[in-house]
Amino acid sequence: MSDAKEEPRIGVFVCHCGHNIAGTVNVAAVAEMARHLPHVAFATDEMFMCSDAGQTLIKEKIKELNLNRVVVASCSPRMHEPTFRRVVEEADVNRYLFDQVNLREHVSWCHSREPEKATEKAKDLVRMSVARAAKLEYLPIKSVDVIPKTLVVGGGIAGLRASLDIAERGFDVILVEKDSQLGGNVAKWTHLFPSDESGAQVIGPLIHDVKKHKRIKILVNSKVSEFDGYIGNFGVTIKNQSTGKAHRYEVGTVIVSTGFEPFKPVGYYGYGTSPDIVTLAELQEMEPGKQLLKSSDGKPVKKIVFIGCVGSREPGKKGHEHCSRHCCSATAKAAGDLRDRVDEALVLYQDIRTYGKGHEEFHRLARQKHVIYSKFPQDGHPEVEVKNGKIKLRWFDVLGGVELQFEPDLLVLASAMIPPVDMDETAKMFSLTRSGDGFFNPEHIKLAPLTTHTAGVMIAGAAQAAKNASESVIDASGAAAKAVGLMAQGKVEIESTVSHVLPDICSSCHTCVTACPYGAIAMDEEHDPPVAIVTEAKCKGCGTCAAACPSSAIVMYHSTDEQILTMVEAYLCATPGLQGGGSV
Amino acid sequence: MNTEVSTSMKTEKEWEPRIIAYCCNWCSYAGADLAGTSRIQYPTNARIVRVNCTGRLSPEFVLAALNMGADGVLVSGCHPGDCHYTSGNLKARARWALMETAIEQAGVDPRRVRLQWASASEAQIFADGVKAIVEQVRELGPIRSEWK
Amino acid sequence: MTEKKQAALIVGGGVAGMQAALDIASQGFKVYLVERTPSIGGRMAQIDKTFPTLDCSACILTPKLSEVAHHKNITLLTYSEVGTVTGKSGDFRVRVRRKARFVKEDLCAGCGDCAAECPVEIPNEFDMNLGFRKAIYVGFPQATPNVYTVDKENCIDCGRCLKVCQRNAIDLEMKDKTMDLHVGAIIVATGFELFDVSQYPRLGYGHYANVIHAMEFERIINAAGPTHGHLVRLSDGKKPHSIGFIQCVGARDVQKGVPYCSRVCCMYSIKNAVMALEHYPDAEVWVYYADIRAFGKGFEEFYEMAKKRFGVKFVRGRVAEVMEGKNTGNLVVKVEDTESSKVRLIEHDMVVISPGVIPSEGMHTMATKMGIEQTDDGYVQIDHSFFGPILTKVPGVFVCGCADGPKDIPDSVSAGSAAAMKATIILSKGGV
Amino acid sequence: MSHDEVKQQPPINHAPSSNFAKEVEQEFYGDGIMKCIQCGMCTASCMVASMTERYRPRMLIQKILLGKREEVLSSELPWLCMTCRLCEERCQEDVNLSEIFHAVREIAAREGYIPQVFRNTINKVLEDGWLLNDAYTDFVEDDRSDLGLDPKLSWNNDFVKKIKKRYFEGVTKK
Repeated sequence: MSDAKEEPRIGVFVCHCGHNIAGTVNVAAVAEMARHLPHVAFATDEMFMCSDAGQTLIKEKIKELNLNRVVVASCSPRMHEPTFRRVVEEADVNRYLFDQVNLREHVSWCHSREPEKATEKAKDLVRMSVARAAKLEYLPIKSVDVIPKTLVVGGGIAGLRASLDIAERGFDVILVEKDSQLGGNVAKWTHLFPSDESGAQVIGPLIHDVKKHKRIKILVNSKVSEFDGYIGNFGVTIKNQSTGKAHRYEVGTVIVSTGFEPFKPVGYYGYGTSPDIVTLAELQEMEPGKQLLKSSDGKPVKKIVFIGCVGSREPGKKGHEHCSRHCCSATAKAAGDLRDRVDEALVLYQDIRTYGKGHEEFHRLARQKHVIYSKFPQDGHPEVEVKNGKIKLRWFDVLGGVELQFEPDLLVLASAMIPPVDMDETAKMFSLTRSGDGFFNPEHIKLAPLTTHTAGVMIAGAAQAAKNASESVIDASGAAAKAVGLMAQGKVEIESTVSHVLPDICSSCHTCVTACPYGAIAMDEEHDPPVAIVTEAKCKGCGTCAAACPSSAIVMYHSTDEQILTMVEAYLCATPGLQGGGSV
Repeated sequence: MNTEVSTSMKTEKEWEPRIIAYCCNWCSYAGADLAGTSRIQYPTNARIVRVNCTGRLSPEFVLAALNMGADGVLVSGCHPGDCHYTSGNLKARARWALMETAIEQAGVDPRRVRLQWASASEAQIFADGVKAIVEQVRELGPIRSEWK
Repeated sequence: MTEKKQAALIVGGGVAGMQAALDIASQGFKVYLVERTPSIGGRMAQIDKTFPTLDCSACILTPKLSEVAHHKNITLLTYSEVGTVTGKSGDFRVRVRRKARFVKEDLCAGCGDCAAECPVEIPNEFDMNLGFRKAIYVGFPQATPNVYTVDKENCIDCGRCLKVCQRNAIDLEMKDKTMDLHVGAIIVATGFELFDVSQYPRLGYGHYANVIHAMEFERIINAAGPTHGHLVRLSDGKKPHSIGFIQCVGARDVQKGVPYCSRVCCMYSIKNAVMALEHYPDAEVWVYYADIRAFGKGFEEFYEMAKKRFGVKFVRGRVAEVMEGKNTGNLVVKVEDTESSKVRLIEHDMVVISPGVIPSEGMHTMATKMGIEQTDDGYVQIDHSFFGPILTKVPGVFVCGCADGPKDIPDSVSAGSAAAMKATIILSKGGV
Repeated sequence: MSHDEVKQQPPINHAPSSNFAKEVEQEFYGDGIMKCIQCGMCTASCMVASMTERYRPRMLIQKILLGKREEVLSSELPWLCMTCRLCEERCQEDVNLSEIFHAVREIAAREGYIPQVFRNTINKVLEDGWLLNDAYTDFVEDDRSDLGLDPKLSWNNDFVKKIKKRYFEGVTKK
């Protein structure tokens, strides 16, 4: 174990990241500069620090040179801080004595046209990190028990699947659904793709199994009204919206499967001006009778038109820039199915994205059944006019080079998948971040699609991005595996980066108590005079209290004033001869 | 800029604005990461100091940076309402006005500091913010001219 | 583990198989991860950057590789193949053939002294045969386990490696071994192959040096690849100023027996187009497509960025033929821009064909051994798209990743976790 | 952009209909029409298309799919296909274009839509008994003489008449 009092002996490892960093930054020069910084006992540059070879090098050098601090200058710490923390720990250096410099995302990639200035910046950042490393302090590693119970938020197909998997694996589940019924969007649909079942057929057995399972507690008409705690030990208050009664539960893990909402495209293609202009979701809710009837006058629909990308793929329009993924295939399936019942069916599209297993077959089948596909230009969407109850469409067919018109009895808009109205509320409740499409950000878009930056909270299905039902089911099982993984281990490590009040300096002004967003600070009445005291388990480490304290009586572990300002100083007041490059 | 200052800058041609950028870990630091992965190019002058939340920043951090010779300070956090810690950025915003007054009293042009919101997906906003403050500070000249 | 039954077998050490292994192992169950090649990592290890974030693939994969390698509950059986499978859910007996790698895994430290000494140089499969390796080799720098392998087909038995190896890890007399495993659940994660684009003679692959396919492009642009990341053409080493990407080759082609969409080609080509412009901002990059299928999270936004910010030119039209110019090595692509109905002849310095995805080699043999069904396309038949998208028709045998159809990385990872969930339900009950 | 160019012309609005495609489908081997996804492989492969900008087999198919019956039948375009079938060999959706255009020509011919040039050709055959009468020159006569053949060709007018009666009755009138 490293002792904080011990003289810092810092090892600096500069990563080439193949060509990614070394192609722009002179990594050898950065390492050379680092070698002469105070407290630095070793500095080198290596091809891939995250590779086994790189990791072994760190461990060997720690042992060989008795290093007690490590700085790795490579990629974003958001990517590899956990990796390197583990590495130093394997060599008996406390994980909080590691610091990472981001030379890739913040230097080489964004300054690739200015290699000299980039190298200068890299040197400065390494110098700042070394200064910080010298001030870093040992913090204990704490682990807590994981309550063997999962909260699943949202009772759609993903939530149901996740609940059932967890219960079958032998853990308890609380399933919360804000509606009075389980089943979500899928339950409402009378026909689903890619199978031939109706939504009810698909979701019915699942609901049945979930209801029957003794390990699953179902709370419908309910919403999470309070959420606190930390991984393994969350406290959650669930309120029944009709009775107003609230109950508090303790859970170890959470799966958020709040799904999506079909976009109501008001202002698009005359939606709202005629009962015969509906969304694809609304069409899917219509009775699958022998004949499709018009909502306006109850007469049979003879001519039907589908328009794709309604509220999707709109560059520059926030929340509508994404592709909604399911609509092309769902449209192909719906158009093919309904073609037998109408005289003419048209699909107006931009690109046909029937990507999935069996989806291309729907597309082919629809065409085989004489559904007419017509591509409209990205900058010239179809125009809709509603006059005397009649819908009149005009557009340009790019591939035939012709202006077209059509008077459908029913116009179906394949509208976007967007987050549900209360997405913001859910995001705040579980401290989740949202990406440009409005859905939740996963921990890593490639390799950690089911976990989030809030440890212990998983996302599944359309809560993460536009997805079809089959994909949501896979996600749900995957998220269940993540939750079970934590519960099966029984214990989990938590961050030690919390705040601490120095009782001798505290002036008992209560400022921090009101500043803390988590209610983690209270007055310790036992102390004389009463001073502020932090409940570490509740503290998330934001540091608002430390900034607010007028007496500087609050220490933010791993983010002390000194640790921050020493970086600023290292950049701005570098000792001549040690500075990065031509700055000053 | 007065002549006295100009003469004190022997190497005016080589002067490059030095910017400290305090970024919160959850939104702006990630936004800066995304700017990198998206290969958005922006000026090299800013040095990012990562903090958990903009709520962590007391006005002293900004003042200290200016005092130590930073030509400008950028504070970048999550959009109001999006804070990973519920409301830390609102606290930062509340302190900001106070801080601006303080630096003005110290004789420093408040245009040297910039508070902005950039989410994890707003790489361009982050990059534009860096560009904006670098250009602003370049216009104002080195900070040494202003401290009384 | 007290009960031997509480173990799972995972066939295939790509990203899906690795994720499944980690998620099972984290619950305390034992995992045998069988991989045919000498290293885990699969296709993702060969890729340079990933879409839509342009993260470098090795950077995000490497920690996973070492996590799998170091996990106490995971036993890595690389360079091994599954033999017979008998039994039923909760109680499978599996015979695994461990091919002789002629290097003792427990002794080799991966120092590479042997390879430096080896006089035989042959094309490296990992670099799509563009670079070279020795007869004693590791495929790539981050190979896991970091253990050398002797390629006996090309080894000349000179014995020089034996002399330099200080740990006496090399044993050229080593024989294949078999190993019998008793497992409760099996996960098939055997991944995919790329369609052999030389089946399209009109596109010139194999005839014209500067027509390459996407995986070759990945290796060329990769810093650890055969050209050290310098994007050059293969005929003369010149920088390409104009590059054309051809989509839907060996995908969405009824006549070639691949009627389905490969899901990843549009995005990896846009990504490669962006990377090419990242290397040479003045270059002209064209993508020829029928539909751009940017359907995943952040994909459409990435496509827009490629168009607007990087200036990648997109032409809607499938390429009919590629012709080579005289002496220059340049290529002319013939295509109809269907949006203006103009037939265009566009000259490029380099043409990159985007091959579609097909089931992995040996899928049929594997399916037969396990008794699982296959689709007409040759992938593993899943039980039901809603009730069991991870289940095969054989209880206790699950499927994830590209073994049941083309998938991108996050979908494969997600499916890997899902397969782990299903497998552990069986393991936790001690067999059903 | 073709879009703008076309927009400048007075718009001729058309209501899409699948009837014409169905009609083509009913013809012998016309049923491949519905498979087309408009990728443009055919046009890019087509030798005729590389000679003239007017001929775009892909666009012709799209016009059939949109039901522009009159335009297609009255145009000479379906008659320009050389039936080399290169497009068919390459088509990734297995569309048999030359058969489809053949089917379209069948319908067109039945309704009397035969481009003048083809009509002239047929008439030429019927008149002369062979297509390239003009190519019969002194050189050919000399060649025939050299080979020991009668330099003058003899016509079997009865045979030509029989063919005319059997195969072309009604078609060439108008």
